[in-house]
Amino acid sequence: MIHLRLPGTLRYRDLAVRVVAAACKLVGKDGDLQKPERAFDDEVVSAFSEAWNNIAIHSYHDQPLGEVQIEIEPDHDQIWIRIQDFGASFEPARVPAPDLEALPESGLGLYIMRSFMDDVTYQPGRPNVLTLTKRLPDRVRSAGRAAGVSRRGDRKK
Amino acid sequence: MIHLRLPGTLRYRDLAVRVVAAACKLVGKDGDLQKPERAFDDEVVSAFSEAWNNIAIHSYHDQPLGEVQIEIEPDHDQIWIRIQDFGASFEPARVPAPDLEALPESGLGLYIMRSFMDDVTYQPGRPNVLTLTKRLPDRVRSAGRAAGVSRRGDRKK
Amino acid sequence: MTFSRKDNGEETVLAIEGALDAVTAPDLRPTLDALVAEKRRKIVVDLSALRLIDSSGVGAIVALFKRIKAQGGLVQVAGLRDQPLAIFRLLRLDRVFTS
Amino acid sequence: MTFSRKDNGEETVLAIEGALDAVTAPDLRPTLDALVAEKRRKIVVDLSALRLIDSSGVGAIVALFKRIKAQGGLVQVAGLRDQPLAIFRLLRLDRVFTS
Ligand SMILES: Nc1ncnc2c1ncn2[C@@H]1O[C@H](COP(=O)(O)OP(=O)(O)O)[C@@H](O)[C@H]1O
Ligand SMILES: Nc1ncnc2c1ncn2[C@@H]1O[C@H](COP(=O)(O)OP(=O)(O)O)[C@@H](O)[C@H]1O
Repeated sequence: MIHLRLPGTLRYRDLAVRVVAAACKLVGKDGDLQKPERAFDDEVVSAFSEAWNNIAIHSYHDQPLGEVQIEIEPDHDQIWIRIQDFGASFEPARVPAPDLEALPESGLGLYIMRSFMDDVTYQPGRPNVLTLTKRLPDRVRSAGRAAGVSRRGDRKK
Repeated sequence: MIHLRLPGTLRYRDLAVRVVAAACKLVGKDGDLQKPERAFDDEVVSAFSEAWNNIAIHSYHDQPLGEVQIEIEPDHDQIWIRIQDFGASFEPARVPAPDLEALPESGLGLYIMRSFMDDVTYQPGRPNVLTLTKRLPDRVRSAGRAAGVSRRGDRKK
Repeated sequence: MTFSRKDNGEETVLAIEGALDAVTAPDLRPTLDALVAEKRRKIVVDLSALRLIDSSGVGAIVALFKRIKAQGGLVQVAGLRDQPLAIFRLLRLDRVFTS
Repeated sequence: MTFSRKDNGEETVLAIEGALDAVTAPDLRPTLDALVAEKRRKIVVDLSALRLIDSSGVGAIVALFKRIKAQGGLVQVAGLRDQPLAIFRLLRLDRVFTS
């Protein structure tokens, strides 16, 4: 498990996104997905970016010193991310799905999260708790098993 | 302040190094050092890599599930990193400086840390506490002030 | 994020590199406003060196598209790949911007 | 880390990309052992695409240097830049490997 705690501002966005991108590389049997499995990483990074933006822009809008706590569990067949903030809450069920035909310029964040992750949950409160889960596609899981390669770095663990 | 907690194994080395590299980019007035100030980042990353290796290889040699706690404070004129582990301790004062003329193949880690950082402290115990501090060169500090540019992302903080 | 604008007759190529996101998209705004003010006829947004985009970055490009189109002009996106391609496909923008 | 070996007569070019560190250096070992076993006369280690090296990576290259030299051969390093260059300079290896 990876634990990360840092200020919930846009200034720290790049750092947080890089942690998630590095954690994605630890997912799977071989721990080093090749293209086209890069799509998995791209989709997780996309979803997480939107979650971070929402916290920095909406949740901590008027509380610039708020912290964000992140837990990441990169597993052999999925990644699980929990993001907790202590700012404003909202009701995701009340956010309408975007009308893509109308070429919206905003209101796309939750749609990106829900589309790219297998599971998105949000529990308002103190803290607000958002979880993002994504499983590896079956084809990748079995490829990893068949190759029987070890995780990067396991050797000297 | 950035807080990171994760397993102290070589498997997590890349992730931890990426966090430190991203934190280096937050150091300084403009938060985005240009070359040749990249040298600052390279030296901090080099020192941290050696610290991580030593914990994974020596400190947690026979305790593969040990955790490492890292705090990073990227400041306007320096970076400060504290690394805590719960494994075996050692006495840095007893580690001899390497004889570079003899082209040693190991025993270079502490030398790299001490050479590239302004300050290295180690307190053995439970946990063992290693701190690494590096200040920006004066010339970079004043360049940042003169330009008066804002930190990346401050705008929407 | 860095970007470059190159005009060639009626056409402008706007190349964007790095990450276009909530942090960096505002830096692009003055350039986008200028393109609209100058009523450019055709703009090719070259994203071949773009590493990452988020919904704020997409919003900036969609807004440019709409404003230029309202003036009778055309905005195309070229060079989409990796994470930006995944986002444009999801939002069904890949066809809007490449036809 | 990825690497490639190319032989051209008496000379071998070993190009190493990515990160050469405590995690990846062991993957290079069989190739280094083979170069020694084959008593190669001249080896150029091309590090122009190397992003990161640590003391374990340096150790692997120094060990190769010593073993090849003991057999009367030569190991040179080419393309050093950025973080790897900083490490080689600190350890005063830049001159050992480029002369
Ligand atoms: N973490 C959050 N805290 C408070 N409000 C939020 C949060 N995330 C989303 N919202 C609300 O939900 C709306 C829709 O969010 P989203 O789909 O991400 O699009 P956008 O952020 O572009 O508006 C936001 O405008 C905001 O009102
Ligand atoms: N974190 C640590 N825990 C326990 N022992 C350590 C630690 N770091 C260094 N040492 C001891 O100090 C010695 C010198 O360390 P270093 O200079 O990093 O070179 P190397 O790791 O290549 O031996 C190590 O061989 C080890 O015995």
